[in-house]
This record gives sequence, C-alpha cells and structure tokens, in this order.
Amino acid sequence: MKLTDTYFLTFAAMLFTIGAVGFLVRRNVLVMFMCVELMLNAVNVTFVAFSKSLNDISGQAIVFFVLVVAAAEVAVGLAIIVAIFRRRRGGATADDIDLLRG
Amino acid sequence: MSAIDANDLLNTIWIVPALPLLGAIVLLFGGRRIGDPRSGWIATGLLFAAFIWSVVMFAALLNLPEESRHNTVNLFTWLEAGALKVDLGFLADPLSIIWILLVTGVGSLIHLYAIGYMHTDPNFGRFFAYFNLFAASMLVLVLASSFLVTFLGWEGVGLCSYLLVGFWSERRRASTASVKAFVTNRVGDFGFMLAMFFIVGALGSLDYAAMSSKAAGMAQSTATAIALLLFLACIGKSAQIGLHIWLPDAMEGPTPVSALIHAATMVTAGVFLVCRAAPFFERSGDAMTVVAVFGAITALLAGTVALVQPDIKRVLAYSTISQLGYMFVAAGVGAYSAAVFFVLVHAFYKATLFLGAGTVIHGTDDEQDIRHLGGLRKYLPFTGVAFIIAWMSISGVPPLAGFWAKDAVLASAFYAGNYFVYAVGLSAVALTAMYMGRETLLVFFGNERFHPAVSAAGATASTTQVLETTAPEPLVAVVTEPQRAHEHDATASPTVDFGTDPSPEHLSGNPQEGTRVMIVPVLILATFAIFAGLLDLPFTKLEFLNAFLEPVFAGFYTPEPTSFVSALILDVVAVLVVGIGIWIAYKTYGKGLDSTKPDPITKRLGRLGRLFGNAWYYDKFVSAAVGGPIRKASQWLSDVFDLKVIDGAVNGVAHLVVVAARNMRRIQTGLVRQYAIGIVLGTVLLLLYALALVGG
Amino acid sequence: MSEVVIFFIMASIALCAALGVVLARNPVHSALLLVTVLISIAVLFIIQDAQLLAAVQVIVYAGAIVVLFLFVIMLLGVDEEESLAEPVTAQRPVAIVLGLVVLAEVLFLAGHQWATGAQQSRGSLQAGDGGNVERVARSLFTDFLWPFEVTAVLLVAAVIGSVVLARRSNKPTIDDEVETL
Amino acid sequence: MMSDLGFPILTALIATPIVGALAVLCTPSKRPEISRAVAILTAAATLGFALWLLAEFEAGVGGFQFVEEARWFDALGVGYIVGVDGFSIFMVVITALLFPIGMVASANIGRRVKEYMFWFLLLEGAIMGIFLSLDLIAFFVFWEAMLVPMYFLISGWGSAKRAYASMKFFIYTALGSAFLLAAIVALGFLHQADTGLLTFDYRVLAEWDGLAGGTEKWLFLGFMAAFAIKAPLFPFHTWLPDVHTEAPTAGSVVLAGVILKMGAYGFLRFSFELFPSASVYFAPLIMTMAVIGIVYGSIVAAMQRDAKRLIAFSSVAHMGFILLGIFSITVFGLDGAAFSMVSHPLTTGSLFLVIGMLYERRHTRDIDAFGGIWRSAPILTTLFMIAMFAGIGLPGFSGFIGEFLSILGAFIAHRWWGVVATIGVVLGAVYMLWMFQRVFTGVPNEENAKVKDVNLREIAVVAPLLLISLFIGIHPSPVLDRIEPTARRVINNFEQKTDYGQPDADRVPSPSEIAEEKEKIEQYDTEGPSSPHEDVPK
Amino acid sequence: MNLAAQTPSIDWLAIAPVIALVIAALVIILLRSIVRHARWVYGASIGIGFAGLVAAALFLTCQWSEVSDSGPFLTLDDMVAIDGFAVFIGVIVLIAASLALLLSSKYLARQGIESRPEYVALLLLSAAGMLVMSTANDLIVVFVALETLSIPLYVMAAYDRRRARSLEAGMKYFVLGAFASAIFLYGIALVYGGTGTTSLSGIADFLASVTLLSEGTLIAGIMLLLVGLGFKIAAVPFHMWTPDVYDGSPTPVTAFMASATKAVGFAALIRILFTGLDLYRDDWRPAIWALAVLTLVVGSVVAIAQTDMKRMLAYSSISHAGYVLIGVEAGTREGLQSALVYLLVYAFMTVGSFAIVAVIGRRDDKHLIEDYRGLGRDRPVLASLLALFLLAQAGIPPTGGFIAKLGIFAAAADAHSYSLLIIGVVASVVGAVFYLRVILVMFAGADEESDIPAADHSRVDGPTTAVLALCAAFTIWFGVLPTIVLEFATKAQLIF
Repeated sequence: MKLTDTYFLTFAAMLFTIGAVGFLVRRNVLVMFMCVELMLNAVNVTFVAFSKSLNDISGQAIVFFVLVVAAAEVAVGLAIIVAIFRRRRGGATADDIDLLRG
Repeated sequence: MSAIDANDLLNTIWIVPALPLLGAIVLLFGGRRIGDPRSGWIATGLLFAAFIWSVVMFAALLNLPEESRHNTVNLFTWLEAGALKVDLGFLADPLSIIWILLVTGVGSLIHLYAIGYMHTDPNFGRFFAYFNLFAASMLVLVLASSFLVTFLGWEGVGLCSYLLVGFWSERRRASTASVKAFVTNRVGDFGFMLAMFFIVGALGSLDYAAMSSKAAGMAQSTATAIALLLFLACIGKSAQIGLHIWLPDAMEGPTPVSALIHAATMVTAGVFLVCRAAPFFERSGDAMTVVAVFGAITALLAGTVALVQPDIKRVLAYSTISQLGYMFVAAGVGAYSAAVFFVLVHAFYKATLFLGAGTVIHGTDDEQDIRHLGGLRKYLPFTGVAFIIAWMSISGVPPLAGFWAKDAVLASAFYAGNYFVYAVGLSAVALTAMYMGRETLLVFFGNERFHPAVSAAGATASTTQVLETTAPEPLVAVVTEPQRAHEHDATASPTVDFGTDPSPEHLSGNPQEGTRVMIVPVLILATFAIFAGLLDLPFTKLEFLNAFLEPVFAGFYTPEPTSFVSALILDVVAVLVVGIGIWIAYKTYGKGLDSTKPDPITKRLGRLGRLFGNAWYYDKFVSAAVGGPIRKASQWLSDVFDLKVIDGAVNGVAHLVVVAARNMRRIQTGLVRQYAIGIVLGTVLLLLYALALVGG
Repeated sequence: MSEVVIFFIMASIALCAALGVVLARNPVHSALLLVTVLISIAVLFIIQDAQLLAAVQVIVYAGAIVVLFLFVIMLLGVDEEESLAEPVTAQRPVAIVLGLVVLAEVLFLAGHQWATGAQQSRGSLQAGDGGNVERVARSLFTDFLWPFEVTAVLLVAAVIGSVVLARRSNKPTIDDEVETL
Repeated sequence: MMSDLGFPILTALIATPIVGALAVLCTPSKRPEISRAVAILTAAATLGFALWLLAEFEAGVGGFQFVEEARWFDALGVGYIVGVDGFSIFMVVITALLFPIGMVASANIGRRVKEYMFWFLLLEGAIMGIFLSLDLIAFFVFWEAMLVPMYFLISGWGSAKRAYASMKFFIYTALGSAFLLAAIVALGFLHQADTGLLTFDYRVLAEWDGLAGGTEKWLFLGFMAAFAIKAPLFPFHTWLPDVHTEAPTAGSVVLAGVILKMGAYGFLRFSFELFPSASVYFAPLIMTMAVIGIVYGSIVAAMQRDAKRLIAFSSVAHMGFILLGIFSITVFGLDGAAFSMVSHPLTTGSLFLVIGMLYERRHTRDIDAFGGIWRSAPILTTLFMIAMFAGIGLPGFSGFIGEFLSILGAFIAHRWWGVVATIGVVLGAVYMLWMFQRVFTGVPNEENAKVKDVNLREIAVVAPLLLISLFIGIHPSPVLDRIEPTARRVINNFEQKTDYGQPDADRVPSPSEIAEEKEKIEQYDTEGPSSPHEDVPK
Repeated sequence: MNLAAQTPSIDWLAIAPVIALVIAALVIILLRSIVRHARWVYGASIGIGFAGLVAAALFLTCQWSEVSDSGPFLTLDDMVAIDGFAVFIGVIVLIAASLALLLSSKYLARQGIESRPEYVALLLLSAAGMLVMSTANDLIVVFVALETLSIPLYVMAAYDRRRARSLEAGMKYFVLGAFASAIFLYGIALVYGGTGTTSLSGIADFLASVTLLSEGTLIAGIMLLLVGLGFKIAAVPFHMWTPDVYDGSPTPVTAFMASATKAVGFAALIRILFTGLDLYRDDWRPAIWALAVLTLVVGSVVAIAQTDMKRMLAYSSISHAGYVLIGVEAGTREGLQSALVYLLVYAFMTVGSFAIVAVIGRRDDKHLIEDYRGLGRDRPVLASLLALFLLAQAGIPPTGGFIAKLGIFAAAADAHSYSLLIIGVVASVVGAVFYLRVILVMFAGADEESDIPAADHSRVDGPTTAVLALCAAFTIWFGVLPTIVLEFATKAQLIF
C-alpha cells in the first residue's frame, strides 16, 4: 500500500470539515477561533501534500504565510474579545452578541 | 336672372346659418347685458332675416333649370386627412331649401312666441342664445354638403336640445331629462358615425355628391349596412321605437323648446337624413322596408300611449313620436316627397298645438295635467281656436292640411303594396283622432276643473313644488341617484305620467290668455295648419312640392295611385276612420271629467290601459336594466374589478415584495453562527454547480 | 509501509483530537486538544518532506498561538465548563449536514485525482543544493519576496490593532442599549 | 429639406426651462412673487421659442427638421441629437403652452413656491427633451429624469394620500421604463453586432433592417412596457387615478396633458419605425386593449364619486382612442391619434383646471358634495361645460376630429374594433354629463351657494385652451397638414419593411384616379344621378 | 549559500504607492509613540496621512503614464501586475481613503473616540493592503493583501470601543472574515493543486498549454475562491455580515468599507477570473450569474423592510455589488470597464450618503429613517444632497448613477446576458422604492408636525462639507459629462 497524496488530502478535507462544523456549532468565540485554526491547518496539510506530489517547493513556502496570517488574526481577534470582555464580564458566547440584526 | 347669377346667389347660402349663429354668439356673451325683451327681438330678428334670405335662395333655386337645381358652396376645407377630404360646404337643392324655409319660418314664429313666454326668466338672454344656436345648427344640418357637416349640425342640435331641455337647471327633472335626451341621441349617433366609417370605406368620400354618383354601384350589403346604421341615428334623433324614451321627458324644457325642437324641426332631422341618404336606402331595398315597418309600428304604439297620458305636453310628445312614424312610413315606401310634405304640415299643426299648450300652461300657473283643466276656450279664445284647428288638422279632417299629408302617406304605403304598414298606419289615424280629441276636449271644453271651488282637496302646494318633490324620477336619475330614487319608492316608476288619480289643484284667479307676441305666432301657424295642404294636393297639376323635389329623388321608384277611384276609396276610408276616432273621443270626454272619478278611458281599456299608460313598460324595463344589472355591473367593475383585481394586482405585487422583504429580514438574526451557515450554504451550492460541471 | 502506519496513526489522532476541540466543554481542554492536532500534523509534515514546516508548526502554532489562546482564556476567566446545549433550533443538524455535504463534494470533485498541476513550477523539493530549510527560505526570499514584505505590513497592522483594542480605556462606556452586552 | 434657423432653437427649448429652474433656485425664499415671476417669464420665453419653431416649421415635410447633433459620450455610442417632425412639433408646442398656464393656475400654491416652480420648470425641460430627442439613450435620460420633478411635485404639493400616489407613480412607471432601457440597450448592441457601429441614433437604427423576427418582438415588448404604462393602456392604468387625484391642479394638467401623451408618442416615434413587423404583429393585441380601455374607462369613470378620479378614468378612455388610432396603422389613425394628442391636453387640461378651481373653493372633490353650482358660478359652469363638450367629442371642437379619424382608421383596418370604440363615444357622453348634472345643476345648498365665480385670471387660464380647441376643431388643417407627411412617412416605412399594406380606403388615390373621380362628380353635377338600378322596392 | 543573487528585480515605481502609504503610517505611529499626549498629534497624523495619500496618488499617476506609454508590465517575479486596471482601482481606493479620512477627522473627536492617530495609521495600512490587492498577480499576494486590508478594518470597525454596537460589528466582521479567509485559502490550495502554481499568469499559461483531463480540483478551488471573494464584496449568500457591520461600525469606517473594500474585492475577483481563469469563462459565468441574481434580488428586496438608514444603505450596497457582478458576468472588456466605472461612481455616491448619515446620526448611534423626517424643512441643503445621492444610487438620470448602470446594462446586452439585463433593470426599480421612501420622509413629511424629536442636527464640519461637495459634484458631473471618466476606464485594461 503506497502512501499517496490522496490520503493526506482526504485527511485534510476531513479536518477542514471538522473545523468548519465546529465553527458552526460552538457558541464560545474562543473555540470558534480554534476551529478556524483547525481549518487553516487543514489547508496547510493540503499545501504540503500538493507540494510533495507536484514536487514544488512553493507549496511549503505558502504555509509560512498562512502561519503568519493565522498569528496576526489570532492576535487581533483575541484583542477584540478582550475589548468586549472589558466592557462586559460574562461568558464568551457568540450568541449573546446580537444587538445588530434585522 | 340668368342661371349663373342664380348660382352666384346660391353661393351666399352660408348667410342663412350664419345669421342665427351670429345671434347666438352675441347673446352668449352679451345676453345678460342686452336684457330681457331686447335679446329676444335680436334673436327673432336675425332668424327672420335668415328666413328672408332663405326665401331669396328659394327664388334663386327656382330660377335654375330643374335638372341643375343643386349648388354646392365650399367655404373651406374642414378636414383633410389621408384619402379623405371634407369641405365645410353647403348644398342648396330643393330638399335643403324646403327645410331651411321651414326651420327659419316656423323657427321665427316660435322665437317670437318665446319672447312672450320666457318673459321675466332670469336667463332670458341665454335662452335666446341657445335658441339661435339651435337654429344655426339645424340649418347647418340640412344645408350640409356632406355627411360630416350634417353630423356637425346633427350634434349641434343635440347639444342645443340638451341645453334647452335642461334650461331650468335647478329642476332636477329637467337636468335629468336633458342628460337622457343627449345620451339617447348619442346612441343614435353611434349609428351615424359607423355609417360614415362605412361610407368612407366604401366610397372614399363623405360628400353627398359622391354618394349620389356612386351609391347605385356599391354592394347591396354595404348599402344595407350604411342605410340601417343611418336609420339607427334617425331612430335616436326622431325618437322612434326603441330610442323614443327621451322625447316625452324632454317636455321638461320650456314649451317653445318643445314646439321648435321636439316637434317642428330637430326631431324631423331623421326624416331629412333618410331623404338625403335615399340613394343608400334605395340601393339597399331591405333597409327601406325596415324603415317603413319601424315607422308604422312607432306610429301605432306611440298613439296608444298618447291615449292615456294626463299631461298636456306628454300627449303631444307621444303624438309627435307617432307622427314621426308616419313620416318614416312615407320615406320607407319611397314616397319621399310625401314624407317632406308631412314634415312641413306636421311642423305647422304640432307647433300650433305646443304653443297652444304653452299658452295654457303659462296662463294657468303651470298646470299641465289635462284632468285639472277644462272649459278653457272661454278664457283663452284665440288659443282655443288655434288649438282646435290644429286638432282637426292633425286628426286628418278634410280639407285641412293634415288630411292631405296623412292621405299621401297612407296612399303611398297602399300603392307600394305594403298593406301591413298601411293597416297599421290606418289604425294609428284613429288613435290620433282619439287622443287629440281627448286632449282638446279635456282642456278647452267641458267643466272647469281648475277652479278652487271645484277643487275637492284644496291643496295648497303649488304645482311646481309637487313636480319637484313627488314626481317620479326619470330614467337617468335612477342610475345616478339610486338613494334618492328610493326616497320615492312609491312613485319610482319610469317617466310615464300615468295612473295618479285626479287631484285638482288650486288656481288663483282665472286662466290668462297669452300676450300678443304669443297669440300672433299661434294664429299664423294655425293658418298654415289649415292651408298648407295646398302645397301638395294629390292632383297631378297641384303637386307643387312633389314637382319641386323631383330632381332630388329623380330616378327612384315612387308609389303612384293606380287609379283615381282607388285614391278616392282610400280617402273615404281614412275620413271614416278619423270620424270614428273623434266620435269616440267626444263620447268619452265631451262633457268633461268628474274629477273625483278616474279617467274613464283607463277604465274602459282595462288592462290595456295600464299597458298603454306605462308606455308598454318599455321605460320601466330600460330603467330596471340600466339602474339594475347594468349599474351593478358597472359598480362591480369600478369597485371590485378595478380596485381589487387590477389595482389589487399592482399593489399585491408590491405587497408581496414587502412581505418577502420582511421575511428575508427575519433571517438576519444577528447570530454570527447563522451567518456562517449562509456562507457554508453558498459554498455547498457553488460546489454543487461545480459537480454538475465536471459530472455533466 | 511504515509511513503508512505513521500516517494512519497520526491522522487518527489528529482527527480525534480535532473532534475533541469541537466537543470539549472546557475551552482549556479544546486548546490542549488543538495542540495535539498541531503536533500530529507536524509529524505528517515530516513524512511529507517538510521538515522546516514541522518545526515551525510546533514552535509557532503550538508554542505561540495556542499559548496565546490559553493566556486569554485565563485572563478572561472563562475556563469553566460550559453547556453544549444548542439554543438555536436546527443549527446543529444543518451545520453537520452542510459540513458533510461540503466534504463529500470536495472528495467527489478532487478525490480521484487531486494534484493535476504542473510539476516543479517554482523549484523542486529535492533538487538543488541545501536542505529543505534552505530551499524553502530561498523560495520565500525570491519567489515570494513581495508577499513576504507585505506580511510585514500585515503584522504592523495587527500589532497596532491589538494594542489599540486591548488598551484599557479611561473613558466611561456608552450605554447605547439596555445592557445586554 | 431641412430647415435651419442658424439658432439652436431645440436646444433652447430644452435649456431655457432648466436654466430658468436654476435661476428660480437663486431667488430668495421669502419673496415667492419673485420666484413666481421668474418662472412664468421662463415658461413664457419657452412658449415663445415653441411658437417661433411652429412658425418656422415646414409643413409638408415628413422628416426631421432643425436637427442638431453633438457627441455626448462616444464610449457608449451616445450622442445628443434633437429634431422635430410632425409628431413631436405639436407636443412641444402643447408642452410649452400648458406649463405657463399651469403656473398661472398655481396661484393658490402658497408655500415653498420657489421649490414648486423649480421642479415645475425642470419638469418642462425634461419633457421637452423627451419630445425632441432623437438619440434613444438621451431620450431615456429625459424620460426617466422627468419622474423626479413630477415625484416631488406630487409628494410635496399633493393632497392627503400624496405619499402613496407619488410612490406609486414613480415606481410603476419606472418599472415600465426599466424594460425600455433594457430594450434600448439590447437594440443598440444588436445593431453593433450586425453592423459594427455602436450608436443609439434613432435615425440610424430606424434605417437598419437586421433584426430577427423573434428578437424584434421581444424588443417591441420592452418598449411597449414603458409606453403602455405611461399611456396608460388598459390594464396598466391604475396608477393614473391615484396620481391624478392627489396631484396639485397644475400637476394634473401636465400629467393628463403631456405625460400621458409620452406613451403614445413613444409608440408613434419609436416602436413603429424601429420595429415595424412587430408593431404589425402586436397591433391587434394593443388595439384590443385600447378598445377595452375605452369602454372600461368610460364605465368605471361613470361610477366615480371623486371628480378628479372621474376625469382620470376619462383620460384612460381617451388614451384608448389615441392608441387605437395609432395601432390601426393607417394614415387616418395616425393623423387622428396625433391630432388627439394635441386636442386632449386642451380639453382635459381645461377640465382639470376648472375642477381645480372648484376644489379651491370647496376643498372637496366629492361629486355628491356639489350641486347647483350653476346658480352660484355661471361663468365657471360655462367654462366647464364647453370643456366638457369639447372633451366628449362634439363636432366643432378638436376632440371630434381626433376621435373621428382615430376610429375611422381603426374601423378601416379592423372593423369590429372600430365598432366597439364607437360605443365608447356614446359612453363618453354618459359619464361627463352625469357629472355635470350632479355638480352644476339642481338647487345649491348653503355651501355651494357661496361658491364664488371665476375671476379674470382664472378665465384667462382656461379660455385660451378652449379657444384653441375650438379653432382647430373647426379648422384642423394647420395641424393635420404638419402631422400628415410624418404619418405617411411612417406608413411608407411599414410598407417598405414589412408586407403590411394599408387598407384601400386609406390609400391616397393617384392623380389619375382623382381626375376620374372629379369627372364623375362633374358628370353628376350636370346630368343628375345615374340611371335607376334594378332592385327597386316593391 | 548564495541567496542574494536570485532576488527578483524590483520595479520600485510599481510598489511606490504602497510604500508611500506604509511609510506615512509608520511615521504616524512613530510620532505617536514619541509624543504621547500632545493635542496636535492627531492633526499632524491627518496631515501625514494626506501626504501619504497624495504621494501615492502621484505615484499612481506616474504608473498611469508609464502604462500608457510602454504598456502594462509585471514585476517582482510576476507577483505584481501594473496595468491600467490596477491604477484605476488604486484611484478608487485612494479617493475612498481620502474621503473617509476627511469624514473621520472631525467625527472621531465628536464621538469621543480614543487613539485617533492610530486610526489614521490603520486606515493607511488598510489602503496599502488594498493597493497591493489591486495589483496582485498571485493568489498568495491576494490572500496576504486580503488579510492586510481586512485586519485594520476589523479593528476600525470595533474602534469605538465604548459602544457595544461597534465592538459587536468588529467581532462579527472578524469572526466571519476569518472563516471566509480559511475557505478562500482552501480554494487557493486546491487551485494550486490543480495547476501547480499560484501565479495568475502562471495559471493562465498552464491552462492554455494543458488540457486537463480531471479538472475537479481546479473547479472546486475556483468555487471556494468565489466564496472568499464573495464575502468581501458582500455577494449573496455571503453577505449576511454586511448590514450588521455597516450598522455598528463608526460611520466613516462604514463609508470606507463600503466603497474601497468592495472595489478591491472586485479587483481581485476580476483579476482572478479574467486573467487566471479566462479559459474557464464558460464555467464561472453561470456561477457569477447566480451570485449576481441572488445579490440583486436579496439586496434590493430586503432593503425595503429596513427602518435604519445605515442598514438600508448596507443592503443597497449589497444590491450595488449585484450590478457590478452583472458587468463581471459579461466577461468582456466592456463588462470590465463598466464594472470599474460603476465602482468609481458608487464610491462617490455611497461615501456621500454615509457622510450625511455621519452628520445626522443621533447621540445614541442609531440612524432610524424616521429621524430624517422633516429634514427637508430644517436642513434643505443637506436633505437635497442626500436626495441626490439616493437618486443617483437608484440610477435616475441625469446623475452619475444612471450612466454607471447604463454601462453595466450595455455590457450585459453586449454579452447577450439578457436575463441579467432584465433582472438588473427590474431590481433597479425595486431599489428605487427604498431610496424614495427616505426622500419622502425628508420632504413630504416636512409639513406635518411630528412628535418625534428632531435628530441631533449638528453643524456640518468643514471636512465633511468638502466630502459632500466633492461627492455631489462628481455625481452630477459624471451624470452629465461622463466622457472623461469613460475614456479613462476604456484605457484601464487588464494586463492580459
């Protein structure tokens, strides 16, 4: 049994799906962020797998950008959450943030 | 005077209608300032001047050789579009000349009469403006050189009829009657317009000249269509059966109006049109039969209704309808000159009757119910004499004018072989003698029922008020004001005044004879009613009118007496019938009326009386149809279909969008996870499309 | 063959841990399970010839990002167990169904032949001098110089933004609503 | 052929009101009389230009005159092209006539006079643009731009339900215009695909003959959507009563007088020459709807209790006549329709003006609230009566000529439509006379007895319209002579581009035929009628 | 180790605008950290910001002449494409940024928002990211630029930290933005797998030279890219963040987001689709068609039900995205031009509208349409301007909005997209409903005495006046004399 890129890519797709579904079903904003991280990691796996099967280095280089972006996003996202918590103590539940609607 | 001079002279025929038109314009703008008697004199004077000029025209025409007695003068091009060119032109030929003489002559007399009759009316000036405008329109109608110009006059007289019937606009019945008159006429105009369209389609021109030259060669079916459509217009204008309902109501107008428009001139425009458009009728043949039969039936039915009417003017109105029927009988059997003859004679005696009736009404404080009058010849000697002469004339008592005219018509019908028409016409003759006898006897003979002493109840209300408040609502009122109609449920019957038992009114003082301006015209007209028969006696040498009209109807078949004996027999039969009619009337009404008892004739006729009195329930039927289903359907169209369906569809779509917007807005819950669902859903759909792409 | 074994082990661990991230009641547990996922993926990177990335994955992701998460969790004191009850009707089944459909669609679309692209468009994984680190670095500083520079801008923005937002304000809040938030 | 004044008169016609509007904007708000004066002067100047144009307009020429061309934005092939022909010249004149009259009639507008006059003048400019533009896009620009001032006029100075009415007006008519825009754009690009030239020049597109039948029909429907709603053709009329009821008097006058005509004008100008075979194809459909509109409008009008609503429905009926005439595709019909488009503004405008005067006096439009006005205001009544009779098509007034020719055209082309339309003539009298009866006759109640008669200004507002109506009713040639060459041009276009042939009765006879005809008549004149024919009745 | 030799050649002009903006931002930050509390820092930062913007604009001008003279070019190892298209989008971005900066200058102080100099810096950095995006010729650059422009926007949306609404807006924008980015990134990965490269021109070359037997990966990738970009341009069904974020954000930020972000979102979309996936035109056109239809319908319809001015404008901006999508769907040169023109005109119209909203806004940061009742009486000029912008958005001639829509419809007709043409024109009518409703409230409602307290009609500050004047002038000028802009757009072609 040869380890082809299909395994990795299928795995990545599954991971991506878990992340996406997790994003949809969790109400805790922090956990939602973590789910986004799962999705980004799935993308990373995809890039690396393609890099391998295409024998192309750029796939690996791209992962660096994803990492940086993920880090920046987390920083800003957590800052927003902190700002919200500053204003009002309580659970970090996304559903409670619904002043704006309609 | 040479022929060319005569033609030049005839080219000035436009002056005839221009004179009264000038009067109309002057009086319309300055009538109020010019004042009460003077406006009347101006109007009368101008029309009389037109009469003088008409006589000049007549003379000029006589100066032409017989076969070229027609002259067209085109003032300017009225309408030029596509292949159609219509000039505003006037055609002078024997037919139109006769008619303008009639209109200006009788018109002047009635104008004169109106000066007295309308005296002290606040809108005196306006009345004469309308009156003059009517004369002008009527003159345009008869002088027209094409159908379209005739139509101009045709509508013009309709307009004036509307204005004059509704002259006393504050009277609800008057305004309603005016609307009814105009609308009913318009129904006829429907036919006129369609006929014109057909003519343009078939001949490419509306000129009478084109008609004369081409009608004979056109398809018979087209000719029939045109003729019947034109006859529809005539039915409307001349109040023949079907569209007659406006004429009795039109009696709401001032009496001179009834005399001029609704007896002498306008209503005969239909007859004029049939004569003028004779080439079509002749080409069709079938159409002529229709005209004759229609006329005969009208003559008979209107006569039956006239028999039981209690209103002095309504009797005359139904009588007019009936007489118009005769005229169509004549035209329908091809006896055009007889028709024209009848028109003339009828104008004289019917104008006399109407003016006489006007004097009666005027002199008795607006009393119009013949059952409340009686014995008036004592108080109104001149009017009485004139009225009686006219009665004799209309009944066909020889040798008065009416006899000759009626005889000419009936004989023509007989000779034409149309025995049905002849028989119907003959029975109508009896009816005429009866109802006119009834009216004359009830008004001028017998006991005086108007006097307070005779009055049983001694009611105090004046007649006008009674008319205003308790009179049955006319047709159109039922349509426009159902709620008001319901207020008088008990009397919400159609226009026919019938059935209310005599309830004598109070009259202060004795009836007054009219002033001189009123008496003189009546007497002159009565004179004509006696002697007008001289115009066209049925003796070959004395058929002046027939001979004069000959060029117009040249080439058409004319019913001629087969022998002198047959003519004589017909005459005798007619006289006998007239005698019977008068005798019955005298037997019934000779002694007047017992005001506490119902009108004897209704009793005698029984069920028929009610049928006649309600004008064969035709008015009721029309009222019910227009006021009932038609009104309901219209209301439904307006309130349900337009507002709910059409507008509802528009607003409904708008509403749907708004509802959709509200619902879609609800999806926006403010929950960020649900927004993410939207994104994923979009992803799913896009990928699904991708699958379709790759798989397909 | 051993690669296959490693793959299946690591992939199973990663997927289970990922599920754990989603299902854990306590956010701290989620964060720790996230670390597990990241490390499993780092292992997978190694068998995919991405040694540098494996290291970076552990250092940056596990070491920095997740720590940041934990830090914030602790800072805000939201480390208690929370209810997993779903207040929004149908959110959960819809999410799961949609997620599975996306997965199925991607697998259907790409599954039978994932990589269809050109080989070695920006340089081979193996060829050339230096190891994986050097090759990736070369690519970053040559091929990807411009995005690399732009990430600098990105980071500056992120820093400024985080500072601005997280800074303690001395002004009172504005009660623009009945205090629901 | 082409007249040239050496002066851009058409541009002046469009620009004068717009410049005037800006000038009004600069007048002080607190001195409404200045705004009013500036506005009326501007409108009068525009009328002056229009009359000059009319005087210089060469009768007997079917093509466009005074054409001015300028590039506008080439990127989309759009130019500024203006010109007049027989169809548009009178619409321009009527527009120029109605606006000053409307302004003078708006003396009762007391608040925000400046804005009112500003919008009114802008409206005039836009409408001028509509009637003069020969570039489809420019036409559409004006067509759509017209909505805004009208919207503001209704919503700002209308009566109680003005918000609803103005919105309905805008949205409903804009919906139609949307399809027009789509069709215009599509047409332009189809032309480009065929010939390589991107242009919206009407004259070029009208020349072009490369549309497939199906496409042509779709495009026709696109144009029709706008024109049918604006005209309005049954069953797209429901915006009209609402808008008429709520609009200020002058707005109603302009609306009934000019804006409705824009729909009919659109058909005449654009649909016919751009899509001749589709026009022929759809003609029976549109004639049917027009005929239904005539009868339906009349019947529903009769049932109205609101005077302005009644006249609005009468406009539906009258526009039915116009559309009927147009789609008869005969010279008669086109003549009649174009003539009606001149005549109807005069009569309906007068009616609205008089009703407006009544409204000012009684503050109600409820017909049943009136009665007996004749006694208290005889001159007003007379004005109304004349307008009414002019409106119901009494011969002698302009309305008759238009209706007669329209129905004649329809009758010749499709007999039964003509017959039904003629019924509409009868019905027209019904509702107007009923209304007249209810409003003016009878004994006035206390309030109606206090109604003041018209003053000189009010007479001066209505009288010119009625006089013109009377004049062209008696002497329509000055109008018809200018319309007909254009009508012929359009008909010729039909005959060239399609296998349509106009009915015989409408074909102008050749000179030889005319001579023959004359001979026959002369023969009759000298010899009397031809010999009697065989089937003589017994 | 020989790294230096292989660095790609750099055309400094190509990236000079970005650098100008970044430098300006950095200077502001430096200034801010050195002089911490001086009052003038904010004023100075605005000045520096404008300097940066002007410099960037000058560089763009140079680029334009360069492109006109010697044609478009690629640089930085084909990562950056300088073409007319990029310059045009750059102009829109700079205009939007300048207008937003003008709007913000007094607004921030009025609302008592802290950290104002940083705000300017973030605005500039975001604009820099946008410029990168507009020139990006590589999916990775697109991604990085996307994040670079988004992260400052997330922060700016949440900038009024004392208001729950602002924070909520920032949070929602961020959470959904990150989610969409992840999907977008997955799309990049799949496209990379499908083609072996992330360079747009590389993809185009690859597709031109190879016939893919199995194109599933690529097409799945394309669709996921559409999701990510659809989110940025607020296409339905990826639009749901828009009303909430537009509503909650400080109004100048909303104006900036609505105008500039949309423009660059479309820039990236167009570049990816037109340059990279030109050969797959027939495949992506139906997808764009569906997005356009949904966007038009939902945007226009839902706006009708709105009671809040900002939310209404948000939905209207969604529907505007639909119109631009019509231009994109055409897939032609004309479609591209029309989209560009639309975006430019839209920027002015929408910034103008939001500028008035920023002035009229009540203290409690709500913007009910009812608050505008009687504006026509109290502030006729302001009301007239708002009416102008709204009518322009409704596409009523002779405003710029009409010409813009006309261009879009023309492109659709040219490409035979008749269905979109019809839907577009009908949607524009539906759209007119809600614009007119506001106008009606402002003017027709003026006479009635309403008991609703008049909104807090503060004085219009100078910069806002300038913004309003500019926007109004452009809206009318372009409506009447559109030639210059249209010709500019004609030349603004993509490099491929």
